[in-house]
Amino acid sequence: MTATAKLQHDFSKLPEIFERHPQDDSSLIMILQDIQKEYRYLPCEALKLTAEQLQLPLSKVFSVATFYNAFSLNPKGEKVVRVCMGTACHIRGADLILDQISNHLGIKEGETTEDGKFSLEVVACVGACAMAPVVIVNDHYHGSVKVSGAKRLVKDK
Amino acid sequence: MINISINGRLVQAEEGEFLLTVMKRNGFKAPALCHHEAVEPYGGCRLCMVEISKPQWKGWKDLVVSCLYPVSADLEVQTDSEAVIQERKTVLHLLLARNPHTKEIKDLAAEYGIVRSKYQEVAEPDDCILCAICTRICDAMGFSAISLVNRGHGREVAPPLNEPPPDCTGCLACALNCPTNYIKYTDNGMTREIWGKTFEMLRDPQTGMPTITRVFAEYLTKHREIPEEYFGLGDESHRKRTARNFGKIAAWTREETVREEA
Amino acid sequence: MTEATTTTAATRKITSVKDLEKLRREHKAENDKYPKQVMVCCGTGCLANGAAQLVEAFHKALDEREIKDFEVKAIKETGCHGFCEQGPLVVIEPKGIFYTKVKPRDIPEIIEKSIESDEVIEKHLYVDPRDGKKIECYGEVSFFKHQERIALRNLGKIAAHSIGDYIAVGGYQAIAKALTKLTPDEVIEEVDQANLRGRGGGGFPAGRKWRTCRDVEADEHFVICNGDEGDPGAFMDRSIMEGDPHAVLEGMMIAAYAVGARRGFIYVREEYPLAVLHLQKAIDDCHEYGLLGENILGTDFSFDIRIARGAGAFVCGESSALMKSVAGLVGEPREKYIRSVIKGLWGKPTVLNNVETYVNVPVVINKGAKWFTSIGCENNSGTKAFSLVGKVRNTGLIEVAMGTTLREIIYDIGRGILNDRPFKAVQTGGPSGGCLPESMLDLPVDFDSLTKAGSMMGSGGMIVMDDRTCMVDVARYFLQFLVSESCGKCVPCREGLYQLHQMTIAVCEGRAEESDLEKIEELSDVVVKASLCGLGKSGPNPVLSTLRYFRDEWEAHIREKRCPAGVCRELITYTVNEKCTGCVACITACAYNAITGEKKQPHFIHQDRCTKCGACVAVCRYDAIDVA
Amino acid sequence: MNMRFEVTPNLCIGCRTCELACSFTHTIEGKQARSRIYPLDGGLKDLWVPVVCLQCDDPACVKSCLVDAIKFNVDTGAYEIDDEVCVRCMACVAACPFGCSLFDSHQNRVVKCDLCGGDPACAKFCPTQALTYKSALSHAG
Repeated sequence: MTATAKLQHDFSKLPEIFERHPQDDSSLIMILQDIQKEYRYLPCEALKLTAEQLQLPLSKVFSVATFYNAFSLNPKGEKVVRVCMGTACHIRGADLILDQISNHLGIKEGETTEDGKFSLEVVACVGACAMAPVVIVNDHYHGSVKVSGAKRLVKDK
Repeated sequence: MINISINGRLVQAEEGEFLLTVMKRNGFKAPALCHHEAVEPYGGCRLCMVEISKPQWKGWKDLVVSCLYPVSADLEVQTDSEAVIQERKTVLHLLLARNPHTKEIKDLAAEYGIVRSKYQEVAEPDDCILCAICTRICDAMGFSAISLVNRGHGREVAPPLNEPPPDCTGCLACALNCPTNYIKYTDNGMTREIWGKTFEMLRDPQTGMPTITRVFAEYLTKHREIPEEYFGLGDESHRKRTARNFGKIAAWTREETVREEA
Repeated sequence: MTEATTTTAATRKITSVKDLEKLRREHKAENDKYPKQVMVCCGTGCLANGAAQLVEAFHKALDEREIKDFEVKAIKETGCHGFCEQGPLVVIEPKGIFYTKVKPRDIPEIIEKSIESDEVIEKHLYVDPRDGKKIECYGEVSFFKHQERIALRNLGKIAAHSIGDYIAVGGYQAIAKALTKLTPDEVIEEVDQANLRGRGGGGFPAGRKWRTCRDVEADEHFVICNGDEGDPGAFMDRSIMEGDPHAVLEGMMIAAYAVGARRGFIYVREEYPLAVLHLQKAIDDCHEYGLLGENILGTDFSFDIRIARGAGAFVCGESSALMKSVAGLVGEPREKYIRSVIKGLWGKPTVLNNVETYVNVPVVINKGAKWFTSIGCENNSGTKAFSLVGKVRNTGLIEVAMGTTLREIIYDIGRGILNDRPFKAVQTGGPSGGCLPESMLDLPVDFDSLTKAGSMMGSGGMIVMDDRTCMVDVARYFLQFLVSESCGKCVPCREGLYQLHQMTIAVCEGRAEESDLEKIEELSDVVVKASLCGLGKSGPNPVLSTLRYFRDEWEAHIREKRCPAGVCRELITYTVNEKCTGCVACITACAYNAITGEKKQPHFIHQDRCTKCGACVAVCRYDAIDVA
Repeated sequence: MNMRFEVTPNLCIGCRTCELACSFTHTIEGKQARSRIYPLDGGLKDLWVPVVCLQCDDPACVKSCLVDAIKFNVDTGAYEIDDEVCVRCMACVAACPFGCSLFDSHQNRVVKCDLCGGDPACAKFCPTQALTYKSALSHAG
């Protein structure tokens, strides 16, 4: 069973997100993406409001929210560290980099640090294979990451 | 009407009909765990696979799921060829690895001479074979109260947000049609409890017999224009009331005939 | 997408082929006005290396020098050249001076020498790793010289999101020609004659697909562009969508005109935010110019395109799963005995082609089928884009004629293997492809021969591996990826790939016996035959192809509990040898403090704490750690 | 559909032969079926009313079935339950105002009168012609 966090949020931004997309069920995924971007995860309340807005059964919204990698039902850290494990990066030692970072942050892949600062995730190819191995911190891409240099990426200033 | 041959026997079918339907109609059997006539064929369990070929394919054969394969003219079907049996046994080994203690899977595997899976059993096995009959029936009935969540090997049937499902009417269709009785519920005539939600049963005022849940009746009244009072009595009391009503008419016609004869 | 109603937009709206031609001449003149243009590559790769700061530095430096507008105002932020490893890249046209690894501090010198005068700065030139020669001009660089670019024709040559640049190089002439000179059937005939096969990996002829879709009676047809590109190690579609979005739109318009569709979707994966940005801008610009919406170029053809963003699911690269995702549902494929050209999105006839297929279409229409079939080889006309990555010196995006051999790609374009290590295998076709050994290096790369060799063209990922790569580990890696990406609907894929993965892990950890090998092969065959969709059907390919070409490695892991390539952690031990100079690099790198030793003294690895992660080997500059 | 099934309560003597005939005709593989017809007390002395499905024009059972398991057989004029489609939700049993959609716990299925596929056993064995199945055309005015 997936754990669902119960944090209180003001959902004032939801109507604005709903306006951006046509009012039909093919907008479900894009609305959830905007919510994920806004709150860094998909709060249960937001899922319920989305289901009502698109007149979709809540079970359909929940299936979609748990099917796709982009969505998370638990809050992510301020900084989301994504280590690319695509084939090119894997061949160039991405697992070593994952080891270094996960040891430094003290969390495993898919987890968030206690202080909510960092989330560590693995992603399968972000299309920057020519600069393998790649680590992305929020939207900033770091290419040709060295094993020794991996720790520096997650030093919180 | 077209002719196809199954295991060498010529049978008739409509162009585009599903092969499994044609097979069943002519007495040919194939296991079909994820198949239920109330919903569209799903093609998930792959146990109903059979071998097909056509003269013009010059010997090329293919394995297809009969539940979804639309028949076409001069199709030649083998329901128990060597390739079919090997595929079916491997699928059963895989299912046994996922559901080692499930009676229906063990029985089906035993039919093919399999007692234990040759693959490694999963960590915490349960009886769910992820055939999605429950979720598809719930969708077909218009409730969509439960659904398949997560993706891949960790997939499972669950109510939304793992809370009691708001859209569930307690009709029990999911539990009653689950091939392995995985969905648990309680039903003591007064209340019914499923997916962590409790439902009050409508009961016949005279006999006290339960009929369906109040929520379900309200749904049928609202969405299928069934007058609310129809749910006021159980079927036995309805029959008694009908007998007395028609009795009045019969009594009235009886007096008429007597009066006419007099 | 409502029409922009402001008056200025109205004036820019073109309503005839004549307008388009007038616009083309205007924009071409606009570009030719500048004797020199500075092309700064702003693909995701170069942006990661700081290309954005580069563009700012250029503008600032030019303003300080008050270099007048007409001299070199055009700083073009172009799409990805494909040579990201050498980025950030700057090309100075018209001569094509090619500068690599440019930093903002180098800008003043570049302006002074290469722009204000015609000097070439040696230190920024590309050095050929094989013969150390410095190469000045873009066309001469070995990486580009052997390429033949059709799908990538505009990458690096035009500003990525400028409709003006695209029209200036002849953009939208093909749709104009189609709308005014060709009937839909003639368009299909041209694409059919060109034998343009699907570049998404399947290789199904696009013409035949369009014709089937067109012949289906329905109130609505759809055209969809598959920009999911889920294959790890592939980024051709990303570069095209970022660098030449209008070519994708034009290809879709022609397809829509051919099959009679009024609505189209571009499905872009969530990991490509820049591609979504540039595509959306291109769509909005097209609306402003009247190239999308009602009565395009004054004809009765109306067409609109909407972006559908993926959300992280490799299975959504499969056609029926993609269509579910576009409809906002869970990406669960369906059995395709009734193909999606007949019943696809929302049950309507739908054409689904890959990004690279669509960008070829305008060229086929403009230059004709005969020209297109003159490129490539028998039954495989045209070119194919690959992302050449892994242990090869020149990594990046390439496009070669069909039929080019693997050897030409890896050695002529890729300039051989990194650090001169021996070549071992090349993996094509992504997770559904296979690994080809050295004996297959002279295999011509086209749909049919790759499939015959047990691999697959796939979308075009080409991952080169050297002797330090363990093939069993590669099979385990792909299985792990597929198990996490399987949608979980059908038993052979959900359970079969899971069991294959468990058994392969056992082989990697030396827990497997001889009988396991046979069990793996038998299960692989059934998963290939019985799975519902392409993910499951091709999932075992990495296992089957590594067993076919590298069976000795599998047997070494099972019989001798040995990993010849020194990768599988449970089977190798790390020991410090006599070359150790005591530089402490490995001690700091070791995340499990399994290495001890004083500065300048030989270090020691404690086997009980060592997790065999290999970080020490990666940082050791004296090759002082043996892997046995 | 030119045959008509007719019930004349006045002729019914409550002998229950119809119940027996109905149950035997619908027995499957030795599993005895529940009868779909019940002669019940009409409220007056010696007055019995055989209560059976009236094959309504706008049947509540069909409207209440959310999986369309109840289909109209054009030849016999009867509504038949397709047991393989039925999901046992009991909506029709609760919704039928005459109580003629019943649950047969012995055979674990929902049952109703299907006019025995065009040859109703109850009419055949009814000793007093209270139940008849005649061609609508030949019916004397």
